[in-house]
Amino acid sequence: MAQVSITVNGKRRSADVEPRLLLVHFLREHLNLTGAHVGCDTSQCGACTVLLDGRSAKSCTIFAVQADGAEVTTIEGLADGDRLHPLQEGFWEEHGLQCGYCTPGMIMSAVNLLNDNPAPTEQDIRDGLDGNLCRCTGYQHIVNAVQHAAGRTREG
Amino acid sequence: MTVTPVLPKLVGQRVKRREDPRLIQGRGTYVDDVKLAGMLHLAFKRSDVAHGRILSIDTSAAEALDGVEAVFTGAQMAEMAGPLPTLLPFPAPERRAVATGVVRFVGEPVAVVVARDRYVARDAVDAIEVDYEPLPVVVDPEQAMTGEPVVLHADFPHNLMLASLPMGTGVGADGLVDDTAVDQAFADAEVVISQRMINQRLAPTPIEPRGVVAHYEPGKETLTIWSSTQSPHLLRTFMASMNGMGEDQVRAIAPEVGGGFGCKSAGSAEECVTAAVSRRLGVPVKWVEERSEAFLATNHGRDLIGYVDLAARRDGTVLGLKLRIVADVGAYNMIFTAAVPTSTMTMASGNYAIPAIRATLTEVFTNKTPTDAYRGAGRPEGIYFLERAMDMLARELGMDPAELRRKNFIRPEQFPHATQTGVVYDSGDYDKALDRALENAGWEQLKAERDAARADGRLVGLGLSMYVEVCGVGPSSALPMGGWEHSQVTVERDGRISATTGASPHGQGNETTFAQMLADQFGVPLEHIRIHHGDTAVVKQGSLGTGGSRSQAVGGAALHLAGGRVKTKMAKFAALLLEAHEADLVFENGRIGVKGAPSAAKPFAEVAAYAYRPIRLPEGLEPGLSEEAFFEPANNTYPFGCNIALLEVDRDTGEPRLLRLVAVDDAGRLINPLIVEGQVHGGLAQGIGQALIEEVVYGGDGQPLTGSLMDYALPRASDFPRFELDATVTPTPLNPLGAKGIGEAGTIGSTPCVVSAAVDALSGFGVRHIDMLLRPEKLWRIIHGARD
Amino acid sequence: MIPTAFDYARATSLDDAIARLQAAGGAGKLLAGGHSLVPLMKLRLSEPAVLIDIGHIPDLAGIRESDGVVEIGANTRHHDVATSALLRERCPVVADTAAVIGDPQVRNRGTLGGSLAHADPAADYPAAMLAVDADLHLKGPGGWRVVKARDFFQGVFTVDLAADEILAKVTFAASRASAYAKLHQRASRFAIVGVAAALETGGGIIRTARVGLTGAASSPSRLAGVEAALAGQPATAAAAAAAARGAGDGVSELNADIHGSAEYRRAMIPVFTRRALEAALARAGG
Amino acid sequence: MTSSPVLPKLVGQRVKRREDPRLIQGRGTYVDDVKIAGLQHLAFKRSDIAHGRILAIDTSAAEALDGVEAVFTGAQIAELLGPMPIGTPFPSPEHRAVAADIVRYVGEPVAVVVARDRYVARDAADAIAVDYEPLPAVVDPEEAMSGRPALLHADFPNNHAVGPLPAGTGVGGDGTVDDTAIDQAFADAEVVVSQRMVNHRLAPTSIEPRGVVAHYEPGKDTLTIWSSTQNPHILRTFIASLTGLGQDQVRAIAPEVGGGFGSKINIYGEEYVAAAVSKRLGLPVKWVEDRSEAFLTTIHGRDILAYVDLAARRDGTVLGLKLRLVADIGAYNMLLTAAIPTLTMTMASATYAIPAIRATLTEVFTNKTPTDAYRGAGRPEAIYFVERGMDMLARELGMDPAELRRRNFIRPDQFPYTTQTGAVYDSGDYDKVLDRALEKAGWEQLKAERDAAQAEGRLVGLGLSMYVEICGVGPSSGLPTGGWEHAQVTVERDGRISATTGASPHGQGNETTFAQMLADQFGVPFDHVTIRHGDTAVVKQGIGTFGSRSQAVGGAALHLAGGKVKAKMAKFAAALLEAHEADLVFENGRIAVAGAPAAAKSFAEVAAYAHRPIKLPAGLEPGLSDEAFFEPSNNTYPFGCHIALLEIDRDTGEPRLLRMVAVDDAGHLINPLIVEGQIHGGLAQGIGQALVEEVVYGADGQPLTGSFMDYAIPRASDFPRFELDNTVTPTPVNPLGAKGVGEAGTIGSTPCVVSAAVDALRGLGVKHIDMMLRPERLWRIIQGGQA
Repeated sequence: MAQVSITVNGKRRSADVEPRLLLVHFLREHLNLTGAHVGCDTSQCGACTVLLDGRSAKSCTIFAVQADGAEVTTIEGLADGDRLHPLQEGFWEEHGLQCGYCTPGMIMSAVNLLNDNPAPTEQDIRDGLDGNLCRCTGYQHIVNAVQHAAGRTREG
Repeated sequence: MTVTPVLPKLVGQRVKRREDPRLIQGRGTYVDDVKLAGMLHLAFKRSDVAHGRILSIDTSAAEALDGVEAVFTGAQMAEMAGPLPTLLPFPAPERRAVATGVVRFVGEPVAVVVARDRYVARDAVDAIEVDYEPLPVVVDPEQAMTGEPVVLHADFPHNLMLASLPMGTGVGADGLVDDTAVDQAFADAEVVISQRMINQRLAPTPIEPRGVVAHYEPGKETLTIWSSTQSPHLLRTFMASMNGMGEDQVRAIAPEVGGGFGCKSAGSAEECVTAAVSRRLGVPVKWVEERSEAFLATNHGRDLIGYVDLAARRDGTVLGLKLRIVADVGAYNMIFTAAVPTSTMTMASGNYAIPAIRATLTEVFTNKTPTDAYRGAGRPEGIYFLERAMDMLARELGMDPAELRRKNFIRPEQFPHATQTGVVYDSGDYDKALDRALENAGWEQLKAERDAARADGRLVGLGLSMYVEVCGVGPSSALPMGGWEHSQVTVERDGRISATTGASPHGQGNETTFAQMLADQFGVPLEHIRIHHGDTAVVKQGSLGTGGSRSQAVGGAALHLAGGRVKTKMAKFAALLLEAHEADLVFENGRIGVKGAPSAAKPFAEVAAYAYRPIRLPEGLEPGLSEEAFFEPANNTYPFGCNIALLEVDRDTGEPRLLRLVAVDDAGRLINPLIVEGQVHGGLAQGIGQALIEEVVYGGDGQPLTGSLMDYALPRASDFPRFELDATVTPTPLNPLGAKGIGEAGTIGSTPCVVSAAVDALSGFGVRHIDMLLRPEKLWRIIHGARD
Repeated sequence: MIPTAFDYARATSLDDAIARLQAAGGAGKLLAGGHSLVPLMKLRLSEPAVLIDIGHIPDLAGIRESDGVVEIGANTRHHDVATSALLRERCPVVADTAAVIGDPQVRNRGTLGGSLAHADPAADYPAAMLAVDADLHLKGPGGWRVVKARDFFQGVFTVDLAADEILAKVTFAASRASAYAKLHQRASRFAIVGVAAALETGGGIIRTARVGLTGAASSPSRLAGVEAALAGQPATAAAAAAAARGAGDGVSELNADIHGSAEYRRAMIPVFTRRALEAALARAGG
Repeated sequence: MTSSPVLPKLVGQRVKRREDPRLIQGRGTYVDDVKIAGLQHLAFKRSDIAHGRILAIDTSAAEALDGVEAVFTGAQIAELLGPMPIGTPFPSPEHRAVAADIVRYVGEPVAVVVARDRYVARDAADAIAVDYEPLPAVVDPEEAMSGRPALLHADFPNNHAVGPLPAGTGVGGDGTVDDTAIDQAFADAEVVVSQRMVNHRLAPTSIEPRGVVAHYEPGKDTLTIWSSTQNPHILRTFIASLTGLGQDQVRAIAPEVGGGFGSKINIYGEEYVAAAVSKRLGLPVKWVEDRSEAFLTTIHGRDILAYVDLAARRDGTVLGLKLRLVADIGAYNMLLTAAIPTLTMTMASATYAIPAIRATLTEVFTNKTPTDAYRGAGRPEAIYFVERGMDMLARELGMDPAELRRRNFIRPDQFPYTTQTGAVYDSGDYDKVLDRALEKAGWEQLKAERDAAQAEGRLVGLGLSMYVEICGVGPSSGLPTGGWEHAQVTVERDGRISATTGASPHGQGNETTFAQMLADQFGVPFDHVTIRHGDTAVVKQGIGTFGSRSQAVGGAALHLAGGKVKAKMAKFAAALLEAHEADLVFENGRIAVAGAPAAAKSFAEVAAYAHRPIKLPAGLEPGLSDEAFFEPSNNTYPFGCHIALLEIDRDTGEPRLLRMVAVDDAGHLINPLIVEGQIHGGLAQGIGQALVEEVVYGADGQPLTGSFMDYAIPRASDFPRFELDNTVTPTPVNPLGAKGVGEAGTIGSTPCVVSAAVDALRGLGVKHIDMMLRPERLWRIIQGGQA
């Protein structure tokens, strides 16, 4: 077992874990933060995406021990109290989700995308979501959602 | 050819309970067994003074503890939750779930801790420092009525929550009072019995204390609340309104409930706080009461003083009754607090055709735990006051107590009978119950034995009491939640039956009795039926839940109606399949057959399967087999009975010992006599307990002196003789089952007859009445005083 | 989804990591970003007994240039390479390559050193390293050792790296006229064929050309024929096209799977060679 | 005096989804988020060979691992569970949840481990050693039909699972076949187009894999099963029957379900095993599928090859269609496996009045994962075969593909129209959607642009397809589970509305659309309505979500139940208002008397009165709750037209979709925003089949697309912006006029994309290209063409 201490959504969380415990399982099983989902086992689908030290990462491809001392933001930590993050607003406004399973990862990737490029073109958005698979939406409303958030971010 | 087994009719049979396999294997899920991922635990910091002003609260040490998630003081809680609800039209002082300025009884919450586990939570509670300015304390209700030394609530002068509410003969609906008839009755009297009596304060004490798990889910904006409650639907209504949510957003679940006896209604401070904290933090939280907390924070029962005046002729004819009641309701009004003593007034006529009755009720605040419903809830007090007085009258007149009662009975042909206090008894045959009890007890021989024992110097006494009470409460006009009950019955596609009932039980065995009813109604095995209850998501409708002995008379009636509807629909499908007329169909032995053509029959499951996949759908019919019903009773039911006790008091120590207890109850038609017996046994134990064992006692400073099971006794198995039960059956015309209800009966008739037996035992010492509880010392003093 | 159990240690320095590798006696694996290794471990295709995390060793990440030589630390993440202003300006083929590896999340975590040491035959970086003729700096118990990229890649998942050695950094001469072109495998985003080209031009003439190939065959290689054909040719698209035409001819041990037969891969080598060369030439500018 | 706000009508509005707040905050509860005290985890040991006899299984090493609670082999599971049932009347070989004797596809379970956590469970599964005697594997269905080299099931000679089963013109209800008409049609033909086409195997691939939590509680004798399922009520029925429990003892819960696309209709072996193991051990158990497992063990879709013969006159009039189908159903029959390809026959007439049709279906066992319903489920295959056939015919005749289709349309006045294969189309106006699509795409100009691009050497192509499909399935006679749907509507005592629906959604947004309907029906705010679904204890009755039936059947049931409650509420309101029920108006959160706006009661006030009727109107019970089962008289048949513009990279063969125009007619729409979402998703999957997705097996039966490393599903960067429009032709078979739209996009898009690719390569003499359109395949055509 190994002791890890990870700051998750602003709160320091410590636990004894098996070294092989994946970060996604640490979040889901130990911290009960079940927003990050597991949709594949080959690091393609992106449903488990979180921000690790501020950048999007697939939490299924990182051991919890690797993240010892790091800061993690999950979908649960994105809203500011009752105020949704602009991307959460965008996904809601634009019907950017159906079954919702890919959504947390998709939103976290989009956060990274807009952090890097606050005014993306449609193609930038599509390319920037290459690490996330959605099976329901055909992506068009997701693109709209990111555009919606980008608009808001620019106004704000 | 296989022979279909013939299924016995089950209604009226002593069917073993279906609830028991899980409970006898430790597999029941009580609220403390509910575990949710990420659950936090609550603990309350409670006032240790009876009356005081909170000057400061220091929560810093608590907050600094590892594992403490949050601490909320009363002021912080007030931002998260409004005042606690009451259900009644009476004015009530505002009560906060957690006190904000003034505490008014020992045990009132002043802060709440949320922590990782219950151990840390308890540590944190102890780490909270509260500084109080002490205020004067009032404990005696008759003193409190003077307004001295202190007024608990500024808007309630003289501590009067309810001041001299009149009822009975000459009291108009407009509140106008005409004394002529009552005065005349007393003027005409040849004898008047007058006695101040105390029906003391009790602690309901279900063996499972209260407990709550609340789970507000952000994003879903739904609140699920598990509570050890008798009334999940009422709880849902309260939680929704208190949290500004819709009823559709709240799900209340009564899991296995380890007893209630009236004290587990809904809307308690702890339920409200747990819900509000979960809502604030967005995580599930649990609170489970400790027994020491329960004695302080769970509502108490009874605590009425009655001034009884009974006017009669020398032949025993009762002419009039005056009953002035002072109810000590403790520090606050709870859900039904104000209403409970009104039942004492409404039932003042007992089993008797008393031509003139005047009852008045005053409810008084004191620095004690609030009272509310406890098994019987007002009716035991009414019967106690009246039956003790009848006993005194008999003694005064030298009449046999049974004969005195018989002389005054409402006669069978007088039903429905409207009493002077405005209730309408549905049906009754009091002579029959009395006769059966006298016969079972061997009354005349018993009297002889008593006399013989006395002659031997033994202090043996005999007591008898009649009772009539209110069950199957009651039409919607009388209950703030509505007086109906609901049921939904579904024949599943495999032919098994699921039904829901709003009557959420806590030991009453509805899963068994209701299944018996449906088994008979549909002619299927008991094992093919499952009764669901206690979860508002599963059971769409419910009113009061279980209370007022209404499960069978109202809930059972709703089930019966819903079952009948499904059966009618099923018959249509069966008629199609069998090419027969619906009216000719017989549901029996797991088949639906055609009358007079025994070979033309379809298995129940086959008809069910067809209804869910109707290759051909009969005209005007929808597929499926599911129906619901709301049953609205036209009135309450009024079961009755007679209890007889034989008791001996130890001359040396004053210890009373119950030697025999004979009970004959008439609850109308019985579904499961085994379960009915259980209900009566439990009620007797609590009724006898009040007479002989139980009492909540406060010191003059408002400190409880019975704060644990070290000082508050509950009856043990060794306290009782074997109870001798019997029943007569006088059906009620008010519901299709003819069932009246039985949950509280035992508690009502037993107390006065035990006290009367004690008085009888000590009658040689010139005693006419003894106030409960019959502590050995109290009896010893009577014996001792007589010797002086 | 679930790897086998292992012991984990965080190395504090290169020497610490080497000592731990030695202590593991061949059962140890280095972990940097983990984006080559962890997916294999999750499928139990790799079951190391000991993982030595070099991801937190100071100074192992970073991009700098001095005297025309670019140095990239082994722990430098793909995203940082892809967005490096220095590389985009001075040696765009490397940034190009990093920018089309996997997907954004992979690029945020994956490292140059990890990718090179892992040497997946369909990985992108090897082609670029071949094209810039990179020096790979390896440190072992005996000290530093420098291996040319063309010598480093030896076969499928096989490189010139001892069990107790660590790839610490790469250095190469900046090449402005350089580019990477790739045929994506649609599922994995790996390269079916990836070609990196780095040209030295002057006076309208291609003086030297280095062309690295990945994805097509069992291990990455230089396209010597193309390089030779280009040398001395005018720096034009036509010349590039002509040189690319037979690019696939000499490539051996071609891969084949459902995403592309050997024949198709061979045919794609000239296509992407031409595209890489054209893009490189477009950057040659003056 | 405050004036109450006027509530807008919501049906037909683009209302934001109620489901989203929880989902965008990571607060949804999917099955893997369910945690129960004492939960154990299952892992399956699966066959790594395609066909073989189990000689020995050694579980001792697994059992010895710390944290392993139990290991069950197939033989041990067989003591707990009977063979898995199917939901079709076709004969079916015995199929065990865990193989005890012979394994028939890679991934078939051979043992199951129960352990403390998923890590230990996986270790234990790996520690099980299985010894097999290899048997020959058969992968090609046409080879399998010879019965060689392997016969999968002894009772099914030549590996025939079904058929040859005939349908269409001249086929009697008694199975007799009369060829006269069809032969005559072909005899009369001036042109016959014949083509063998493959509609290849796909993996449904919902992003949430399957998962199940089973919790049998001893003493209570009840089983609660959470499963990522499309139909909890059907799950309950099957789980109850196989575990020997009554339906009243089983509670099935579909929590948040992360997509299904048909693959989560089935009741899978893992669900039965979880239930049985929980029952045996008296402990809650969880199993969650790995993606690699999903590719092996979740059902596949499609995999039908067809021999299409289309007979026509030179003027384009289609005279007859012959369609011989061979469906490769894999190793076993699952719930609906056998029925799916029959829908391909049923829909063979497509949007055309084809006077003679003969379809024949043979279903074949092979050593592959079983197939079953995947979005569209038989209809995409039919439309693909017919539309590709029509496209080839247009090319053969030199006709505009739109004009050829128009010439053969069933005309609006012909509805209800009975096709030669026995379907009764409810309503349609095919010209209208075609016109709208042509207009939206700019058809004539697009043709000109294509021609110009081709003249420049660019490989640009244009494709068009019509479709009609089956939604709102279907009367009880047509579905083994019954074809109704159920709803219960309750007006709570605070005036808010709770409703249940048996249509358990998995992304379809029923909580929103159904709340819109009730808000309008009762004239109350949208926020005052809550829709519950997915829990059989809460939702007493139901069938489930498949066959695009949520709205047309589930919505109709809701509408009926709502109407019943409203009628009862009107009685209470009439008593309170001293008015006649018929004069009451429900609007703006009030119940008012028509023509006397001042005479009104708030909705909550009437509700409160109904729950506490001081005076109960005669003959009325208290409360406001009612239920309805809606039995549709027929399926609905929505339709549409899709147009694609596509370019192929001449160097690499990579296709790139440039435009995608879709005009759909699903009848009345409740929420156009959600409908668009459904179409987008369907298009993505339909285009995905054409361009990106294919399940591939090696000749030894080893899957070559066993993970997302090799099986691609579309990414955002694969698509242009879809261009949508719709027409509205209501259905008469339900009170809403809604037809359903869940599968539409998947059906029309595939053939039009393939036709566009064929069109792009028309200069190379290509008539047809089988999917999927891998770059190498197109590159080879280009090479051949150039050669």
